Amino acid sequence: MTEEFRIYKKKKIEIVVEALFSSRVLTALEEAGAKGHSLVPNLRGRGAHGLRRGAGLSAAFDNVMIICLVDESLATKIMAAARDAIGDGVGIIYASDVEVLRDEHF
Amino acid sequence: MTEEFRIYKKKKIEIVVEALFSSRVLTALEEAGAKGHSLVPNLRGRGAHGLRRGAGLSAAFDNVMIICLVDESLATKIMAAARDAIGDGVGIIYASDVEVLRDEHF
Amino acid sequence: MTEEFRIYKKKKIEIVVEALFSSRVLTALEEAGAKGHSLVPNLRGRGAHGLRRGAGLSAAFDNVMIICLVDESLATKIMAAARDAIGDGVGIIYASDVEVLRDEHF
Amino acid sequence: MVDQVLSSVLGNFLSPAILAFILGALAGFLKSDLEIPEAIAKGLSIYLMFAIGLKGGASLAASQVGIEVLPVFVAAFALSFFIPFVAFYLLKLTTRLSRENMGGVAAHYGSVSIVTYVTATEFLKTSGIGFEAYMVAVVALMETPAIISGLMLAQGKGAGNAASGKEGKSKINKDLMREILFNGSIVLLLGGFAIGWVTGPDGLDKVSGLFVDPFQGVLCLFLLDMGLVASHRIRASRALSLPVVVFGLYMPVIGAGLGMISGFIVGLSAGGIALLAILSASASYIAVPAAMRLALPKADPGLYIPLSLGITFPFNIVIGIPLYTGLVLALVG
Amino acid sequence: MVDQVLSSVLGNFLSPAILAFILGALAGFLKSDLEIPEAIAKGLSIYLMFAIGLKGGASLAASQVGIEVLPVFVAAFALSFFIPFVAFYLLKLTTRLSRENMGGVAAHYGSVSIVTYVTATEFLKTSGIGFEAYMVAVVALMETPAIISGLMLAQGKGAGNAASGKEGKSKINKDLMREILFNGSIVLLLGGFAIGWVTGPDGLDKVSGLFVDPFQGVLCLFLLDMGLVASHRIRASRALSLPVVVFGLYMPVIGAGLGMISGFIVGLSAGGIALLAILSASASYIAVPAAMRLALPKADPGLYIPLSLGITFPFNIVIGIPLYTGLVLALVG
Amino acid sequence: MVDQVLSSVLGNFLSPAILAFILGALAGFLKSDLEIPEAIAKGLSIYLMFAIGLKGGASLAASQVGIEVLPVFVAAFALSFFIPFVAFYLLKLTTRLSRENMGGVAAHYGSVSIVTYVTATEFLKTSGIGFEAYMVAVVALMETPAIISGLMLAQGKGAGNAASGKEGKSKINKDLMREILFNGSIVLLLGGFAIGWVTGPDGLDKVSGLFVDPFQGVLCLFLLDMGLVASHRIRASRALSLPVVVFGLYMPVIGAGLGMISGFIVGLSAGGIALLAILSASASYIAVPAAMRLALPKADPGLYIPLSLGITFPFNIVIGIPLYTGLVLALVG
Ligand SMILES: Nc1ncnc2c1ncn2[C@@H]1O[C@H](COP(=O)(O)O)[C@@H](O)[C@H]1O
Ligand SMILES: Nc1ncnc2c1ncn2[C@@H]1O[C@H](COP(=O)(O)O)[C@@H](O)[C@H]1O
Ligand SMILES: Nc1ncnc2c1ncn2[C@@H]1O[C@H](COP(=O)(O)O)[C@@H](O)[C@H]1O
Ligand code: NA
Ligand code: NA
Ligand code: NA
Repeated sequence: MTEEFRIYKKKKIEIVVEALFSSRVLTALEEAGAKGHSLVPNLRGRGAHGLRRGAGLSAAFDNVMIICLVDESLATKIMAAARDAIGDGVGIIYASDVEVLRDEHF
Repeated sequence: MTEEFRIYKKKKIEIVVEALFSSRVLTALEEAGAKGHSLVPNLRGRGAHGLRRGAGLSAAFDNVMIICLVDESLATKIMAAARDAIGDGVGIIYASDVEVLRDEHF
Repeated sequence: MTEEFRIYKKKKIEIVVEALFSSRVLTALEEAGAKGHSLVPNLRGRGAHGLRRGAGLSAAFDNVMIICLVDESLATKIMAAARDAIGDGVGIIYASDVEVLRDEHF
Repeated sequence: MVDQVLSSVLGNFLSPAILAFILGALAGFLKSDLEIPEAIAKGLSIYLMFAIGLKGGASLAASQVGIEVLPVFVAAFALSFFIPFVAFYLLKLTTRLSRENMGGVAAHYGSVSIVTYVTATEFLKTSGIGFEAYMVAVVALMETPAIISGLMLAQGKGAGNAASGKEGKSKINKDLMREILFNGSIVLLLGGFAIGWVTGPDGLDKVSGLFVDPFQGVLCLFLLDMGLVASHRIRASRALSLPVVVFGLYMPVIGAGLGMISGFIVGLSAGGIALLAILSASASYIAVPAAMRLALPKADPGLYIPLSLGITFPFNIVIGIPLYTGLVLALVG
Repeated sequence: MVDQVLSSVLGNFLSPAILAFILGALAGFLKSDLEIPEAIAKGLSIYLMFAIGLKGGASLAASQVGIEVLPVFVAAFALSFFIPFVAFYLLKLTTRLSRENMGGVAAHYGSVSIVTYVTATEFLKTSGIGFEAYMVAVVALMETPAIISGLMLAQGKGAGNAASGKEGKSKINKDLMREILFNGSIVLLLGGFAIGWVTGPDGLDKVSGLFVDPFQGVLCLFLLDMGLVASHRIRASRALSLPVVVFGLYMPVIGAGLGMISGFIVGLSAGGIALLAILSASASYIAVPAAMRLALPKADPGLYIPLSLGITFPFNIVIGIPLYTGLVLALVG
Repeated sequence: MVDQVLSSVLGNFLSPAILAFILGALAGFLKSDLEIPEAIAKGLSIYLMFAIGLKGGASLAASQVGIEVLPVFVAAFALSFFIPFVAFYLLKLTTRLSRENMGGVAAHYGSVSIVTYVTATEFLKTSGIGFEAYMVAVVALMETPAIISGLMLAQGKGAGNAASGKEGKSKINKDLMREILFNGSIVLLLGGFAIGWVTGPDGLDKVSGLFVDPFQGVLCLFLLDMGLVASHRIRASRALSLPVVVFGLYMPVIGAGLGMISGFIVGLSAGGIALLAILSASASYIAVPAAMRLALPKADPGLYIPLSLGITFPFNIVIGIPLYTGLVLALVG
């Protein structure tokens, strides 16, 4: 096991958004330059728009979380792209600092 | 696409807790002043209490993750409320710094 | 409700990895000294290896997220262990700072 | 007559499926932790759509159908498209909802509820009343026109952009049309219908062990879930004012009336008229909410879902179905 | 006699459902990656509860039942409430468990396992032994009293707070009572029972394509999952000491004995006595664990779940059912 | 002859199951939002494996089988083990794939597709052609040998480590063997087979309401999902070059040929030969991909899954099954 490795500073942008808007948001992220993303389906939530929770009948109350690691230089652009893709939809956007292995992924 | 926007510093509190305690914890968060939360159902886990993993038979080994973004001023209160709601139940609580768009949500 | 409590600085290591490799990674984390972990099943993702998403037929495209809180002194060792367990498999590894209640868990 | 309707209301009421809905609603209101896993609920709805399509297609294959369906299809399309205008007008008259919310609600009432439809067909079969084999195609036809008119109403005359965000109109509209036309429930219903039609009664026979024999039981479980979801959404709703709730009770009756008149004009059988009435009376809670979120995000799903699922749906399956059928029989049969 | 019991043990053993349990357990011990998705397992258990209720209700509707059920209900309630005292006492005598763990385990043995019950009814039917139509109501009745006595035992005389945390007693206790009384499995069992009763055999007939015909097969899949979960939990358990495992083997026999005596006193038929014995012998692994987590978080689910699911459940379905039935027949029949 | 084959291709094509596959594929290509929840898809595949095993076991119990199965088992094992060599050679000749990718693809074609098998048995039953009762055991036998030879091919002569990472060879290989031998689909198939064998036709009878009657319908839903997944994976694939796609069309025919010759040599009935041909022609998309990820992470699942599921599977079920059967009948029957 090698323990020497380089670490790179990135921004992790997390977006909790209604499931029906996820493909719009993902497209926006890709267009804004994100090289990848992860998506957690089936989130429940509460917020200004009340309780949200998938019910199997229609996707109108389903939430998902999108996680996108990007270079710090791209962070603002990506957050703006997500915000615009959500528009009047339901969602929140936030960012934090992370350190990654293997720079080439991001 | 507008790229100018303001960013607000918040605390993200994450709670991994046994599913059966989640409604107690959510009530405690709300009472302590959190304006919203997100919840990831069906987490698996390992810790001092052994392996935990939902099995469909009873919810006794189900874990969930609760994510709650709050103003820094509220963070300690929220964490204490979560700790007290968990009591002797199984769970962990941790916090980190995040930057959000749209202050009014939190 | 008691609001005085101590807070301990830890590292949160997150690993998004193909589901079939998760038991290898979890074993490696445990061997490297992690006292616990949480695992989010059924993540979708996009990255250098293309679109990934569980389909129920085979687990070949399933992703999971592993979350592991450890003492800062262990962080590098744990990340290296995860990286070696993933080997040629598909996955990313990143770390961030968190503050926990109850030191004894980690 | 009143006696007959009352007794069929009671008979309808006492079916396992409707009692299962009530059980689910009760469990929800009593805050029971009972819940049907989301994946199971989706699985049940996939089953129902596909099975309904399949059986409709197979029964069409077994019957002779010609050009006489055209006026029925036109009438169905028109009902779906124009009922939202009536609904919108009534909402404007009686509520203080925003334009977006009125348009969103109106779209739901022009479109249809498939579970209401299938409950009605069971009711007709039990009562020995026949109906046209191609009615399933009518269901599929009535799903979407209301979405278009609802969006038009929500935007008003001056507005020209159904899309959210700042992106161009045409792009979103193309995506949106695809999303509306190829949404899962329509694909299953029409796909099942086509397969049933092509493979005919023999094909259905092969798969009847799954799609015919257990059908009533699956419907029962699905209604159990609908009761749970309806009560959860009503409890969580902050948008259901009294005038809106009342709208959810008289609007189906108006829709049923329009459906009956149209069904009579295009020459349907008594059973067919009753089904067209119930389709017009019913409100969507599967396909339309998804379309509305995408096309009209300012309209509140916390309004239209509990209204359609929690007020109009139970009204229709408990009272509406025997009522409209009784009326049709009294007037036509 | 011994011969007969042995041969019926073997016959019972060789049913697809029990072999499926063994297959699941084997797969778990061999670390196979086989797993039933959680949503499917929940769906299967919803199906079973509801179907068992429905069939029980319908068969009750078809039979004449009067005041004679009251003593049976009283006996069932008493068995559920008092068996935990016996269990607690034996645990205290033979193990070093904490008071909370003893109370928690005791509650499980007072309550019942529905899959054990239904396996027993199949065994009786195959053996041509009849039983009272209202036994499903007895199952529902026996689910909860043990929770109360288990909690009392765990707290000891001096203790007065079943709740965790620092919140007031009354509030939690009210919530807790609601959670216990309206938990999903009880709602489904009693709700299904009520629907079956109201709609009668005709109602059941409509939905028998789902709730009757495939029932044995669903039971089979559910037992496959139970075998998997049991072996996983036994492998993960660090709390199962030898005296505890042994308790999991003799306690059901003691419970069965108490059940037989009570069943005999209240005048049940041979089949009814056998069922009351098996219910008393069985230990819960669905409803009680959830209640214990909420009310008694200091008791370890890594103890009571593998014990009830991995030791007592297989003992009962493989050996217990034919054994208790054989005994009852030898004494009463 | 050609006429007959054409008409049976058409008859096969027009079955609900195959049309459901096409519906799923269409929905995927039209970017419909239709999706079968993952848990449901897994549940359906668990059902199919277990039901296929169960029925195979029960029919074996009802028939006389002796030592004559041995040569068949040897032939099946050999086909699974050696077909990858043929596939590897052809890939080397016609494509520019890496050694790992060629070995990975080759392993899939040596192994088998259970849904293809079951579609073929339905086709034979409909056509009134009998086959050996133990063929299900042959299916299980053919699942894994190809994994070993595929890995050998991928590593070449000089290589000695199937494992990723830097850990020792032996440890991974032991884990790997367990993962391959006890993987879920094999456990279900063989476990179901054993249960069916032990409990016999009587046992199957008890659970036929779930495992026999609805079987065709479940297959239909499963194929719907397979169509969806196949089209999604083909759309997402960046690795399918023309020579690879063409390989996915001729390789099954070569496999079928080898299967026929072997089946003839070991003295199977016409139906048995046809089944051995279709098994040899079919490519895995459940068990082998998982094994390849673990053992050969450098091989690209975006290559072998769309190839096996999206090209070879539909080719086999639409054209292959009637074609190979027709050939066998023409030569043997
Ligand atoms: N304070 C918060 N912390 C965590 N998640 C939140 C918070 N507020 C909102 N959310 C999530 O964002 C979704 C939309 O929020 P809202 O628009 O405020 O209703 C909610 O359903 C939650 O899942
Ligand atoms: N070090 C850790 N890192 C991440 N999650 C943890 C850790 N320790 C515990 N957990 C989670 O918290 C749950 C309860 O922890 P415990 O009380 O230590 O058993 C576990 O089931 C895990 O899901
Ligand atoms: N930039 C990123 N942000 C978030 N998740 C990512 C990112 N890149 C990759 N991933 C996740 O890691 C998995 C493997 O990444 P890759 O090896 O780049 O295909 C993907 O399927 C995603 O789930
Ligand atoms: Na309507
Ligand atoms: Na008991
Ligand atoms: Na093959």
